[in-house]
Amino acid sequence: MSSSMYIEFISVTLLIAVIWPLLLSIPPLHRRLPWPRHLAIIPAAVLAVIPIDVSFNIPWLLYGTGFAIDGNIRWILGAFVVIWFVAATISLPTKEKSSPDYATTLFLLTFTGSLGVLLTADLVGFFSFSTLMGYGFYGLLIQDGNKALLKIGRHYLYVLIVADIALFEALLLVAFTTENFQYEMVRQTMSEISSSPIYLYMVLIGFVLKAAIWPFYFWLTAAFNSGSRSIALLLIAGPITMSLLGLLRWMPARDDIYILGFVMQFIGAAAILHSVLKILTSGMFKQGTRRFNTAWLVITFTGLFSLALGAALQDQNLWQQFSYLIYPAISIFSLLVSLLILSSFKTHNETVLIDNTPVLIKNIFHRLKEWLCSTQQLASAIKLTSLTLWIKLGSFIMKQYQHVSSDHKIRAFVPDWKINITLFLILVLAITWLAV
Amino acid sequence: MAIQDALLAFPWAVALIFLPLAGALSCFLFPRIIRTLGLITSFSIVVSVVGLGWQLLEQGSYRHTIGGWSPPLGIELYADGLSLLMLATTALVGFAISIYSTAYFKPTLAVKFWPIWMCLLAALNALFLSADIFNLYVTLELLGLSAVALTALTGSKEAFSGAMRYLLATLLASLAYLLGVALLYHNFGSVDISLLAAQIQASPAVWAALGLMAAGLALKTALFPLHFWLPPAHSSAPAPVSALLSALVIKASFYIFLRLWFTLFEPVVDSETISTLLGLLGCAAILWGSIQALRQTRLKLLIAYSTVAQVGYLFLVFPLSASMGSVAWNAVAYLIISHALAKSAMFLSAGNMISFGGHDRIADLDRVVQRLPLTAAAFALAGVSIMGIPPSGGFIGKWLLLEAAVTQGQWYLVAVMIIGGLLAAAYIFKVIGYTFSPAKVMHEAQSVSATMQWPALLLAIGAILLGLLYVPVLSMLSISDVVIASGVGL
Amino acid sequence: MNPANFYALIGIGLFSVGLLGLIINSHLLKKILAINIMGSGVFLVLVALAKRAENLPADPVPHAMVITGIVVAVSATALALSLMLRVASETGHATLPDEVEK
Amino acid sequence: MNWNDWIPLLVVITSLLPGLIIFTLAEDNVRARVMLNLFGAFAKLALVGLMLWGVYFGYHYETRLPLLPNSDLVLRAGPLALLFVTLSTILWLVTTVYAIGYLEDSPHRSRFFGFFSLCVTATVGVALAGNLITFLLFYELLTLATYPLIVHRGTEEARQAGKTYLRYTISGGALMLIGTVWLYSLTGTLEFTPKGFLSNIGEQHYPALIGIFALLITGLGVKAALVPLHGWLPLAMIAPAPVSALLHAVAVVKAGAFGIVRVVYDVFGVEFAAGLGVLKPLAWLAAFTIIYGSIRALFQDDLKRRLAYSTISQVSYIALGVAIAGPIATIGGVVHLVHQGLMKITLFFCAGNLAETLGIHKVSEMNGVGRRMPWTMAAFTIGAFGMIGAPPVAGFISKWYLGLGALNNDQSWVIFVLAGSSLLNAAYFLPILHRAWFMPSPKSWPHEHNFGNKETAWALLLPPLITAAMALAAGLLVTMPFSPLEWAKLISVREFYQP
Repeated sequence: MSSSMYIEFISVTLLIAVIWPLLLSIPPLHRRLPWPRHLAIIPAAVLAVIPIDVSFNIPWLLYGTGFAIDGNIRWILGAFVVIWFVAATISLPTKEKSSPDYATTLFLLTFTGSLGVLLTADLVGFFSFSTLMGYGFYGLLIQDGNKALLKIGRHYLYVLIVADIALFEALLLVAFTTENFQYEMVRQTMSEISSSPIYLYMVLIGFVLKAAIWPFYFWLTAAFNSGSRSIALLLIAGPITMSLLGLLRWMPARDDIYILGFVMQFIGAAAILHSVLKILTSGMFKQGTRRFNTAWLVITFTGLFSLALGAALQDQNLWQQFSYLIYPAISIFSLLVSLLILSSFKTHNETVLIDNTPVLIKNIFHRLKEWLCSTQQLASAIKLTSLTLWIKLGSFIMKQYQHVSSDHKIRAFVPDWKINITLFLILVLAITWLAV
Repeated sequence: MAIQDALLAFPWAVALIFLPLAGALSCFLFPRIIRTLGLITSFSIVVSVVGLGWQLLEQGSYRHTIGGWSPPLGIELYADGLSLLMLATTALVGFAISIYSTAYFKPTLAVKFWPIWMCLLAALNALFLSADIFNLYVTLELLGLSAVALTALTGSKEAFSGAMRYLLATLLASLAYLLGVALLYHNFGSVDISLLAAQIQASPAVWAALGLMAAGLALKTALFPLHFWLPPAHSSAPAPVSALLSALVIKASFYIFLRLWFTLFEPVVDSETISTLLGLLGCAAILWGSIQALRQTRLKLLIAYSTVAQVGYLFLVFPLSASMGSVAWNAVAYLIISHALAKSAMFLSAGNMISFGGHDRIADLDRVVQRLPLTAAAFALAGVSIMGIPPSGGFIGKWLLLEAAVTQGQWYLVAVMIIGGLLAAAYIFKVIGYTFSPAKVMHEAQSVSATMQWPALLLAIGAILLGLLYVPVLSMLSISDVVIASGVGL
Repeated sequence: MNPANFYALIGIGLFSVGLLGLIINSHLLKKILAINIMGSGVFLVLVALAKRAENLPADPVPHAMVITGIVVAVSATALALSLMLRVASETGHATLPDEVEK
Repeated sequence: MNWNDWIPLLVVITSLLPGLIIFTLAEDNVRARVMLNLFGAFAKLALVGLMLWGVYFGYHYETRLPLLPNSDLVLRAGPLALLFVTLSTILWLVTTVYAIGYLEDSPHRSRFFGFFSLCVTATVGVALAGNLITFLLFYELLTLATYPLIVHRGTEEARQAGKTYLRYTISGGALMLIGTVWLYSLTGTLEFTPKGFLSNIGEQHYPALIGIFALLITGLGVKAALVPLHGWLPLAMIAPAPVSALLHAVAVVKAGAFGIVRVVYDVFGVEFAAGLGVLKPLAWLAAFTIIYGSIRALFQDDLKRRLAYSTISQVSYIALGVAIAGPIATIGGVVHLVHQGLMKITLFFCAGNLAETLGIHKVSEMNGVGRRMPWTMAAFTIGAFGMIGAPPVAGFISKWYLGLGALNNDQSWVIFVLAGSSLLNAAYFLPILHRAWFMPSPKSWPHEHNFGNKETAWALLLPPLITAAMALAAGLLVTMPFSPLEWAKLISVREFYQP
């Protein structure tokens, strides 16, 4: 049959690939089907194997979003499908069928979200689907009531909210500049206008948080330590990969923003340094520390990634030459990591090494807080804006969560939560300062 | 169209006075069918008011010299827009009250009630139709006496002392008025208002007359410091009587006040200070009356004090009439009618609540709202008009007053009016709030006949509809042949 | 100071005396009497002022008025007296309960 | 006599008449009552649809009746009016269905539905009002019609709540009255006109105009629950769920917000008001209200109270959008009028379902309720995400345009207000969702009714699902013709920025 018909077929499949899992996520539907998770992945798999580039718009959806697939995407899609398939297999619902199976629902929602992120052709679609993915993944984390996962889920939620707000601001800036949200257009326009530094920083914050790039990795390591394979797999296949993709998609191509470039390169370097040290100190890949090291491996990779991107922001030509390598790199990396995970998560009785970095940061923030309290007596007029109130607020929200279980461990994470919120505010302030 | 001409020629005005007198007489003669007679009479009054209105619309303002004797010796009847409006109000409210009374009074009381009520109607109609200040005195006196008699009807201790107080007050007032009449007559040799208006000029005698008449009429209208007699009288009288006292009787004296002020005194007397004084008294009345009403625990007293407050609004017309004559004029006309309708509705529904629960303690209004919905609705709607919330006649009146006040930059009046409205809302909703909630102690409830519920409701609805009938009412009001200094159509 | 004005002044005086009496006396009978005195005062004024000038005949209209006024006064007094009796029989004393406004 | 001249009046009557008839119905005459309600609702819907179509193609619908000298009772169907009318009509229909289910065999239903219809009548009147006096008329009518609904239960608590409600609203109405009269005495007209009718007023009156603006906005702010005039709203929660739903989504609060829009645009005119310098304070007030309401909402354990404070916060978006005074911010504010309505009514329906089915009134009782009532909680989730502003639910769109408008008028501080608000919204909605979905259900619910194998009665379940679907659609299909956004754009063009 003719190529046009192929294209028709692919476009239809493209739609189905996104809509089908969304439909299946409704309990009454997937309860009646055998292997719903695998069924849901099939259309995506079909897309991954047919080598035809398609892109088309849906003008009436949102601000006229659209879907597209090309070689680069197919790289990631392939790895993506494989990992999700594996994850679906190893995390089959163990519950009895009588009670509605929310695990599957959440699984499929997350899947839809990340697939949508992968396939959409514009920022708004990307943002919408990534939100879906984010909250779905949060649900996945906490749904089986595992205490360790609960607390990670909480961290992830905070990260998510902050990141989404940052990205939303970025989106607004885009909308302020142009009516068109296609990646290429955005990249062009945002590289010209002057207000784009703020945009860049917003994007950076958003995705650094979401991709658990150093120094916001604590929830990542924790997730790996928690010992659930499927979670670790989905973490790689879902949020992390997609956020890296996001960085690629949202970052405009301009090479006059040295500060940002330096920032990213610094982050990357620090991440690599830190993780290498970690891995060395924990003894190389000896049995029992694999998960831990896998986590640090991920951090290393994300560090590398931001290093590269930072470099690209300083020298555009470099970027032009090597950008085509990025997508294969991501997909290969994700596959590799998932292999490591599968191999390393077999034994569940292994000793988990304590990660002491957050403690360090915690101390810093305790000092910061004390300092703030001392200044606050001087200027209690600006109480609402002072961080301490935000922190109080945060601890109150913590209290709300502590109904989840009166487990004293959870209390121990109040500081981390404060870290998140305070970081957000510091960043906001910094950005305003930069904007001024 | 012979019939039409005949109808146009028919002296409706005379009928308006003659019919109720005949009714009163026949009520004396045939006590057995007294209710029917009463109803027939008050209905015939409505009819003849319609006739008169038609006449006025056809022929402009109306004069009729009784027995062909022209003034000053003869008695002349005069009707223009304002009097027509007052007559119409009287007829409507009177008819509603009559319907209500058929069910309200037990035969023993009915025998006493109907004749006096008919006399009172006659007095009212005569008052609104008479064009000379002495006739006004006579009708005023007749009105006062029959009103007192009605007040004393229930025969309770409070009723008697209230009536006595009322009687003394009204006698004093009318004597003061009569003295004023004497002075005016001596100076200008006439009692006919239009003749007087033609030749009056400022002089000490006129000022004295003004003082006496104003004081007397203010006393009869229960303006603020002189309102002492009103609450006891109005609250101790039987419900329909309180209704007609608050709705019609005090309006009659105010009507005279209005006439004399705008035709006789305002042009000649340097009225700035006096009008301001009257305005201030009005303000005081509004505030004092409302606050007192808010403090009451008995329903009827509350309503009576609210009357005191509403009278205050009427007196705000005097300071405002200076430059905004016509607006203030329409405003006060509107306030008179809407208050007449609303307040009578309130007293009637209060009467229902009393005969329903056997008491008028506000705190024990035991879920009236679902056990006596029509009455509750009547009270609420009337309250809306009293508060001056749109859409209602009260609102239009208040709006016009406010407009006049703002335009003249008399902000203290604005403030008082608004505060008065808020206080009114406070005391009315105090009642309504309790009608929703069950009482601490349950009472055995008598049933209330529909004949007593509907008139109240209809009156209240009338007060609301008045808010949408601005144009016709004003066209009615503007029928006149005299145009006086402040540009007010009379 | 022609007699007319003199009588008129007397009338005014009567009126004020009556007013005073009405205010200061608490017993109802005295109040009613005071009212009557006031009434007579007013009538006197009316009658006296009927004669405008020496040479003219007195104006008849005020007399008509006074007659009417007297009729009214009589009926009013009758009503007042009967009311007073009822008050006395109900409350036991022929005075108004001087109630302060609630 | 043009037929179009009577359609606005008919729209008002279609809910007034049934209401009045319902008052007279016997308590147990359920069928007739339902028929009347539904008939009225559908008739109104049809008429509104007709007008929507007509106005879209530039027809003109206006009813004029004499009310006062040279200021009539005017009902005019402009785009802005229609936006609000459509919202209230649709939500009235839905809420009526819900109320029929909610008030099964509870006393005084005739009274309830009667006043319910009156309330809607007043709202529609407020929407269609063509001049300030008409607006005031229906605005006060709204106050009076909602009072019996608030005190409906007849308890002492209800009476107190009603009292507070009246204290606020009547005083507000009085202030508005002064403002209106004052304005009238200055201009001699009160007709709503695009870009306002004050531009030709002399300099010397500007202080007076500022005073008038303050009076009007204060009067409207009471109903729009701007801090510090919001005290009545949380108390009004005593009313039955359908009432609170309508109160928050359409009737009272929205009338206030809508009034603010009217006053700023059609009385003063944006540029003029901005010139007077009265919009900045309004914007600050709105911003403060947004944050304050959200913070207060955090600390409420009673579900309905939390929603109430969330309303206080959310409705101020509208005022904010207006006060930013730009075409795009206008779109944001105006469209939020609809979006907030859809989302909030969903939330209240769900809260009502929980209360009615399981006797749950507190957030702390909601553990695992998602497993017991999945559909209800699904609707709730959509609503909550909309409030947070997560795409693709409607709330996202309004936040989007507000932020964009702020950027356009370089008032970027608004961005941070929005960000903080989203943060707080997340902070008080996500815990609820977390409890509902991911926490083990208790052994037994506080006060459970059994509806067989369904999670609750159909009449209770369908409305929230429908409104949730609408909220979702308003976000997803945002570029479709006749979508709220498109309509808001139409308004922004037609009413405010056409020469």
